[in-house]
Parts: sequence; structure tokens; C-alpha cells
Amino acid sequence: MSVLEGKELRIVGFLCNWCSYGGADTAGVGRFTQPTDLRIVRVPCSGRINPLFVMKALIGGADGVLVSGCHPRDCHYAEGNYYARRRLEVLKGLLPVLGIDPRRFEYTWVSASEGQRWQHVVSSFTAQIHALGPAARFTEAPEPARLGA
Amino acid sequence: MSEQTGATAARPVYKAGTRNPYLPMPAKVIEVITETPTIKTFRVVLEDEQLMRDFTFEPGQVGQLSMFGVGESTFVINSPPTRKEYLQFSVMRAGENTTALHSLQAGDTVGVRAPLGNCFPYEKMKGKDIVFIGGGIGMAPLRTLLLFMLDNRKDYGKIRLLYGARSPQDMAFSSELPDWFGRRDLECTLTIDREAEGWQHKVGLIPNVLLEMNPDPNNCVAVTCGPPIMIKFTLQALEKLKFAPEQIYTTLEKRMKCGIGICGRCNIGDKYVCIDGPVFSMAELNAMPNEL
Amino acid sequence: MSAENVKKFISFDALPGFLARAAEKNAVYVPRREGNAVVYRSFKAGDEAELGVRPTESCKHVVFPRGEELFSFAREADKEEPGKRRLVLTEASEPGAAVVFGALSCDARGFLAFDPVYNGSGTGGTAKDSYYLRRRNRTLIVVKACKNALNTCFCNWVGGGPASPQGADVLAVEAEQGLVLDILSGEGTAFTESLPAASEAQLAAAAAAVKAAEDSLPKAADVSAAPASLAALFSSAEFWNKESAHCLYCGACTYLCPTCYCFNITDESDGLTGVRLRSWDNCMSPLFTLEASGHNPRPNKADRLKNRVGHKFSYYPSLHSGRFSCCGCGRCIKSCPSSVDIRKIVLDAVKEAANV
Amino acid sequence: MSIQDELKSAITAALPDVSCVVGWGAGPEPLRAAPLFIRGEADLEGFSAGFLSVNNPALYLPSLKGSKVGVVVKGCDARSVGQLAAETLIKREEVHVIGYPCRGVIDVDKVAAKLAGACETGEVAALREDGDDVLLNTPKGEVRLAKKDITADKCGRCAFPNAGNADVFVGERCAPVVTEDGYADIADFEARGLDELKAFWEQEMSRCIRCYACRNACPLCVCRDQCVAMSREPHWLSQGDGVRDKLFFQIIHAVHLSGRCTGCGECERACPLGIPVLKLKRALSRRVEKLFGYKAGGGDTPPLLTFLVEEPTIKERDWK
Repeated sequence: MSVLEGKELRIVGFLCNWCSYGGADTAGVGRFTQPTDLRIVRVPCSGRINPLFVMKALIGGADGVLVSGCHPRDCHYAEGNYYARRRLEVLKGLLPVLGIDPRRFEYTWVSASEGQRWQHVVSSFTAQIHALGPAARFTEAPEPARLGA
Repeated sequence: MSEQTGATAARPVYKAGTRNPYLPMPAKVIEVITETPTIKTFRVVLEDEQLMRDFTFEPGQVGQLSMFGVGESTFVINSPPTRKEYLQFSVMRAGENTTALHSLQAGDTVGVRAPLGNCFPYEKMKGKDIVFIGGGIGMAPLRTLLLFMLDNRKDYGKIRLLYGARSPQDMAFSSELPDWFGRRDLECTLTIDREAEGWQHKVGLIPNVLLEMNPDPNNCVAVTCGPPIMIKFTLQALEKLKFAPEQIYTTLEKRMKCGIGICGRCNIGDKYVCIDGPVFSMAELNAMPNEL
Repeated sequence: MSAENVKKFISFDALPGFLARAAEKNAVYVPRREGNAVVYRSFKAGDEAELGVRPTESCKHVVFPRGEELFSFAREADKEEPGKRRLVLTEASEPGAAVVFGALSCDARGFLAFDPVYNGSGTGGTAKDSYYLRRRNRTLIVVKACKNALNTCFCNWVGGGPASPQGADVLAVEAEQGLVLDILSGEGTAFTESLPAASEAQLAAAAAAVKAAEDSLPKAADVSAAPASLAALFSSAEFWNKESAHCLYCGACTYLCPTCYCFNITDESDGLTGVRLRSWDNCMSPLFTLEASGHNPRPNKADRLKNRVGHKFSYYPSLHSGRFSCCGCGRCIKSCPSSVDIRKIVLDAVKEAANV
Repeated sequence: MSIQDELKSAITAALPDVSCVVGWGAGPEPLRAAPLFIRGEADLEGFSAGFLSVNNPALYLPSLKGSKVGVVVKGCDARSVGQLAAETLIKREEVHVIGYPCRGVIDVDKVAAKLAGACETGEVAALREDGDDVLLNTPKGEVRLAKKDITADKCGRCAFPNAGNADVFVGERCAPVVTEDGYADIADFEARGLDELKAFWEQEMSRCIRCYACRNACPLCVCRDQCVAMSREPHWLSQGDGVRDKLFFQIIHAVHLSGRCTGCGECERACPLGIPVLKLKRALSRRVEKLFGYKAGGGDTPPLLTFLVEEPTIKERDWK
């Protein structure tokens, strides 16, 4: 058995204030069991999520990043999630070329009443990240060990 | 590599134990005075008692205040060298570090690197009349020289202060003003830009009030500091009053990092404001490239 | 000729072993080819030093690291007063000894521009840069003389040459499938102790190589009027706008330059701990002089290019006995993405000032 | 009339109406031209457009906003003009675009590779074009190189050699090298696998000196004076020398260019340390093209500045 088994990984969640944060709260109030790896950052809207938030987390050592906002047509600010959807969908193209497993990043929509859906999303994403294991971290050193050395 | 056998220039010698000029001295904030909505004054004491006892500086010299984790910025030590219970710095909130400094409370620790730079030529000013012209936060460097001169009153002739701010609320050092007004050996004039209720002093821009004051340039030195626009018109006024460039002193501000003439950003031509300044006479400034 | 002035020889075959032995004791930096660039890398056994193609960057970072911790700070829990935190400052640890093997002559001369400034010339020696001085004292520089000049080389304009010994501990000249080593300091003597003396033939070949290299440089332009010319043109916005029109004000020139010594100081913190960092800074960036009030004494790229050229060819010489803070390596020209040529600017300035 | 002469006449004709025309002139060495600001006919003497016209003159346009200027462009430069105009970073009517058919530009690094062992590019004393070849005077004698072997990679996938949006076009339009950019280079690169790519970027970025030539050479990096890379609030990057921060800057650059990058390659060309930073931008361009059928530079609204309520090409995960 791996020493990492059962160990928490670092998963960062960016959740919009109006829907998904409420959904997570609903799941909590409903006492739905969920894994505890996720650290939630509440943002006003998924449209507020700069793709660089995701990248900063991944480069800074997160093992996974999950974004969740209001369902399309339900954005509190009418259109924020539409822009988010395009930006985040495009961002997925950057991960493999950097050597980051694209499965470490997902985005979805969870409304404030969907406690159960939230539980399902968190559980399946966490399982996915655990299956991938901890992410290799980019070095902070000025000169890495050379390729092949 | 001290021993050179060839034609190469020797390296500068490094002696172990050379003082680290970048290491700030920890200092305790003993008092915070809210001067205006954007200016706070901090009185600090070096934590090392011996260092505090031995600390000397000249009026007009500056120090770097550190907020660890944020950065360092340069401020004049505006308490006079004649009063050594604490070092006083007045800070206008403008950027990242000054904003952080404004969060300081009595008992907090800051870093101090001081003294840095040159000072007002107070020896050369002896026996002369002095006119101080300060605008806004520009009063801070004048305060140190003013108090120094008041503490050595017999060395100087007539001393006059013209201090202006946008409004009464923007006037720093207001708690000291009654004392300054009460002195017979100091002539104090205050002005604000626009009429305000209850204001009993002058109303008008500093250069205009200065012309009205009409100081006699004969055997007189003008010392001025303030925002660039005020300095510009004050210099024109002083010129009208027949002050020669050699009779006018000001103190400059530049973005600084090292404070010891190395990091290379505060230069005006071949002069570094951090070591050749911050105090310059107008005559010196006139000889320098125009890059303020 | 005294004993320590005997020139030594090392064959290219013996060089990797020699460097590997040196690397056991010191950090040894050698130029290495990586992609389209040649950069100084710490030498590991089995590496090949690139002593032919001239390095893209200078070796100044060995003595003046791109990012150097000045000290670290921490807010530690106060044992006596629970809930209180005590500030602890810790000075950066002492650097170890280093060797640069295969620096260019202009790289070594670059440090001579740093030296007086970092030795506290500005403060009359009262504030010396201890970080620089200690690394400088612990870094031995082996210069590999150039065999010929590049189009962008102008070391002879500013007092240098392809085989100038200035700033070097050892001067290596390629000859007879190896390097003839001229030992120029006590440390250089110790470093080359294990090596045999060069033969007469090797010495003759080396002398011929130096002569050929020197001959390959075009005649130096006279830039003695540059300090006065640049000062005279300070207020000529038209001149500087023209010279800087195509400059894209990145930092390639300053960061590749062996003599550019300006730096920034920033705090980089993470919660209760952090470091005060000294990092390379660049006078071509508008942030270099931007004040917190929003005022900037050098708002345009023309102002900044003027300062860069002025510093090297006017301000610095006026403070340091006429010495230019330019070593003529030409990297700022060679690597400039928009082909700015400092030689042209200086010559244009001299010409323009003569016409004024 | 030769293309050069035609271009010169076009510039001369434009000069009365513009403050300057940006083109190319002699550079510091035979292999390199320099951007040339033509303010009067006297400046025209050094003008030349062709194999050495590497720099993208569109770079300068946002800083010249407010007065009418002229610019001589290759096909790829014209895409930058188009993108700047589409984003209202320049006013199209303030720019007089002079186009000509471009048959590719030199990649000095490729010349260096060809000359490796013989001499450095800095030793080339003269360059002469001879049809499809160039002749180089080197210390080792004359070297003949085929242009196709020393042409920039971007030219090998050029679909727009003729400035499409030119106000004046001189010469005969030439056929595009390809009709579609297949992004085969990016596919091949990605095929190396995640571990190798991570190590690749660590190694490459360790050469970075943080000079920001990549940013300042990018015609679409218009906020360079207020770049987040230098911002303290928020503090995205430390000023340290670590690989991670350096790579993160490249991520910032790429992300800020997603749906905007025209692939002019100036970022990579400007890098003095030869770090292949264009790859990250191309990876995003490929994705943008696949999702939204959008090629930056054509003048349409950038895809990230708009949306559809139903996105037919986005296949969201269903979390079933």
C-alpha cells in the first residue's frame, strides 16, 4: 500500500458566491459526506476567475483545481459564466504543453440547491486527483538538474 | 585576491566583519500621531539601547523605514539631532509601503537604516536670517532644521516660517503650531489654498503669500520643500524677491532603494540624490541636468 | 622571470579532468551551449565547456546573482509573552568559492566597473557592499582570450582588447590544441599549480594568436569627447527621440551587460517569514524611477535610453577617473531585438554635439 | 520597377500625410536589419524590405496612436495590425498600411547552426542574396546557404504572405506556403509526454534572465508599462531567480494572448537566450482555432470577448 494512500492532496476550488458556494453549503448543511481535500476560494462570479488563478495554483503546488459557477442562463450577473466557460475551455489547451496533466483541472456548474450534485462533483474530482497522485512541482531553483543528468 | 603578480587591477579587499549596509536596525514604535487624513508621524526608538545612545545624525539626513515583508522607503528624520529621545518620521500614504506603515501602532517593530544622505549646511547658515517655506508633507524636512535652529537660537538671525497646506485638515504638525506661534524668536505664517470656516490665518497660494511677506534677501537663506508645482512657483517668487540661487536650499525626493549610492536609480546626471543629496542649493541644481 | 610568472599549459584533452578536479573544491562555472544560446553553467564531471562560440550572457551573475537574499526575516512566537511575535532577522549565509573558466576578457573587465561603486566610492568607503565584495574576493576568473572579433565587438574603443589581462586571475590563450595560461594573481598560481609550464613553441603560438586577434579588430573610434557631448545633448529631446525610436525598452541590453550593476530591493514574503531580495534591475523599464506619487522623472524611453548611454559614457567616467562603464563586449548590440547600436548612439552624440 | 523602388515610391507618396513610416533599414551587422523610422525622403536611402525584414513594425503602432503613421508590413505584421485594430488598440484609420508580398525572413539562429564549427554569425562580413540562396562572406571563405534552410519556422507555415488589409499593396501577391496551419509542431511537441515537457520547461526557463524582451517585442502586449509581472499589488511574481516564477511569466504572457496571438513569433525571436516561448502561445491558438474557428488578426471580434449561450463546440463534462 502506498504511503500516500488515504493522504489528503491539495485541491483548490474557486466557487462563485451565488450558486456553487451555496451548493457547497447546502451539501454541508445536508451532512452529505464529502472528501476534505478541497480548499475553497469564494469569488463573486465565475466570470471573475482569471485563468491565471488556476495556473498560479497549479504552478504553486496544487494537485488539482476545480472551478464551479452558476449554470448557464443562471448567472447572477447574467453573463459572467458564459465568458468563464470560454476562457476556461481555452485554458485547458495550455496544460499539456506545459507538462501538466489536463485532468488536474475541471470546471462545472452547481446551483445553490444542488447539494447532492456538489457532493458528486467534489467526490468524483477528488477521486480523479487521487488517481493521478500528487503533482510533480516545478522547481524554484535557478538551475534545475539537467535533463539526463 | 590581494597579491597580484600581473598587470591586472587588484580586486577591492573584503574584510570579514565589514558592516552590512543593507541590514536594518530593529526599532520600536513608541508613538503614532495622526497628522492629517493621509499623514502619520511615527516616533521610534532603536531596540538596541547602545545603538540608540550612539546614534548621531545631522538635520536633513534621511532614513529608510522597513516594513518587513513589504519593503523600504525613504523619509527624512524630522526630529532634530538636538532632541534624542526618539527618531521621528512623518509618512504620507501613497504606495504599498507607506500604506503598510500607516497600519503601525505603538509597540510594533520597524526596521531603520539611517542616517543616509547629506544635510542642510547649518554651519554656513550661521549668523543669517532664515526663511522656511514648506508645503504639505514638505514641512517634515524643514521641521528638523527649524527645531535644530531654535535649539541653537543664538547662532541664527531672524527666523521666519511660511507653511502652507491645501486646507486646515491637511496641515501636519498642528499640535506643535501653537507652540511655534507662541515663540517670540520665530515668525510664523500659515496659509491654506482656499477659504475655510474658522481659519484665522492667511488664505492663498504659498508663492503669493511669500511675495506678500516680502523677506529681505540680504544676508538671508531660504529653505523650501514641497510638491514639485509649489517648488516651481516658489522659486520664481524667490527670484522676484532677489534671492540668489546660492541662497536657496531645497531637499529632493527620488525613488531610492539602497540609499548608499550603489543601486543606480536616483541619479540626476552624475549626482546621486541618496548620497550627494537630498539637500541641494538652487545653484547646485541649476548646474545639474534638468531631470527632476 | 620569477617562478610564479611562468606560463602554464593545459591540453584540451586534459581540460575536462582538470575542471572536474577543480569542481570538487569550488563551484566551477563554464560556458555551455544550450539550444541557440551559450550560458554559464555550473560544471559537472562529463560536461563539455564551450570555448569557441562566445557566451550569450556575461558571467556577472556569478559575483552578482540575479536574485540574492540580503537577509531573511521571521516573526517568531515570543516565549515570554504568549500571543506576541518577535522579529528575527537572519543574514544570508556566506558564499563559497567559485571559479569562472572561459570568461571573455570583456566579462572580466566588466567587474572593474562594479568594483569602485560596490566598494563604497559614493559614501567615501563608509558603506561597502559586503555581499558583492565577498563574492568578488572568492571568485577566480580564468579568461579565454578571443581569437578574433565579432561585428559587434568594440572592446578596443574603451581600453580593452581580445586578450586583455585586466580583471583576470588567469589569461588563457588557445594554442597547439590547448591553452597557454598566463598567471596573473596568487590565486591563479594556486589554481594552476598542478599544470606543466608551457613550451617555447606553445608560447610562440599563443603570442601569434593574440597578435592575430588584436589585428582582427577594426581601428578603435575616438570616443574621448563622449562625456562632454552627452552632457551637452541632455536637453536635446529630438536627438534622443530619434536614437530611441526603435528601442523596445526591454532589459536584454542591461541584463546581458557585464558592467550594468543597478539593482532592485524587494521583500518577498510568505506569511510570517520572508526574504529581502536584491535582484537585477533595468534602467530601461519605466518602473525603475517611478515614484509612489505617480511622478516619474524618466517617463519616456528616450529619457531612459539617454540615462543608460549617459551613465556609461558620461556620468560614470566623471565619477571614476574617466573610465567608461562599458567594456565593449557588444552583447547589447548583438542581442538587441530591435538592433539598437550603442556605438552608433555615442558616435552620433559626438557628431551632433560638435555641430551644436 | 523593383519591389524596393515601388515600396519607396509608396512611402514617398504617403509621407506628406503621416508623421513617419515605419519600415526597415540597415542593422548593426550584415545578417540583421533594424526598424527604420522614415520621417522624410532623406531617411529613405537606407530603406530595404525583404529577407532581413524580421522585426514586426506593428509593435510601435500603439505608442504612436494619436497621429497618422505609415507602416510597411509583411503578411504576418499585417495580422498584428488587424488584431490591434480589432481590439481598438489602434485606430485603423490612423494607420496607412503598405504591404508587399513576403517570401519569408531570415532566422539568424538557423544560420548559426549552419555555420557551426566554421564561425559565428557575428563574423559574417557581408551577405548577398542570390536568387533562392544567400552568399555569406566568412573568415573561412564564401558560404552559400539556401534561403529555405535559414528561413524562420513561422514562414514555413505562413498562410498570409500578402498583407490582406493593406491600403497600398505593391508587387505581385505570392501564393501562401500553406492554406491551413495544422499545428503539427505543437502536436509533436506534446507527444513527448508530460514528464519530459515539465523537465523541458524547467531547463529552458532556467536560462531566462527576466529581461522581458519577449513581452516588449510582442505587438499585442500593450500594457507593458503596467505589466502584472512587476505589480506588487497583486503580487503575482517574486523578483527572484527561480524557474517557477520565470515560467509563470510565460504563462501570463500566453494566457493574456489567448485568442489574440497572431503567431508573429517576435517573442521567441527577441529572446536573447533562445527560449522557445512561442510554443505556449501556439498551444492556445490551436485550441482557440479548434473551438471557435478563430484566427487572430483577421479583424473579427476576439473569441474571449464574446460568447454564445449555446456553445456548439464546447463539450462540457457531464459528471455522470
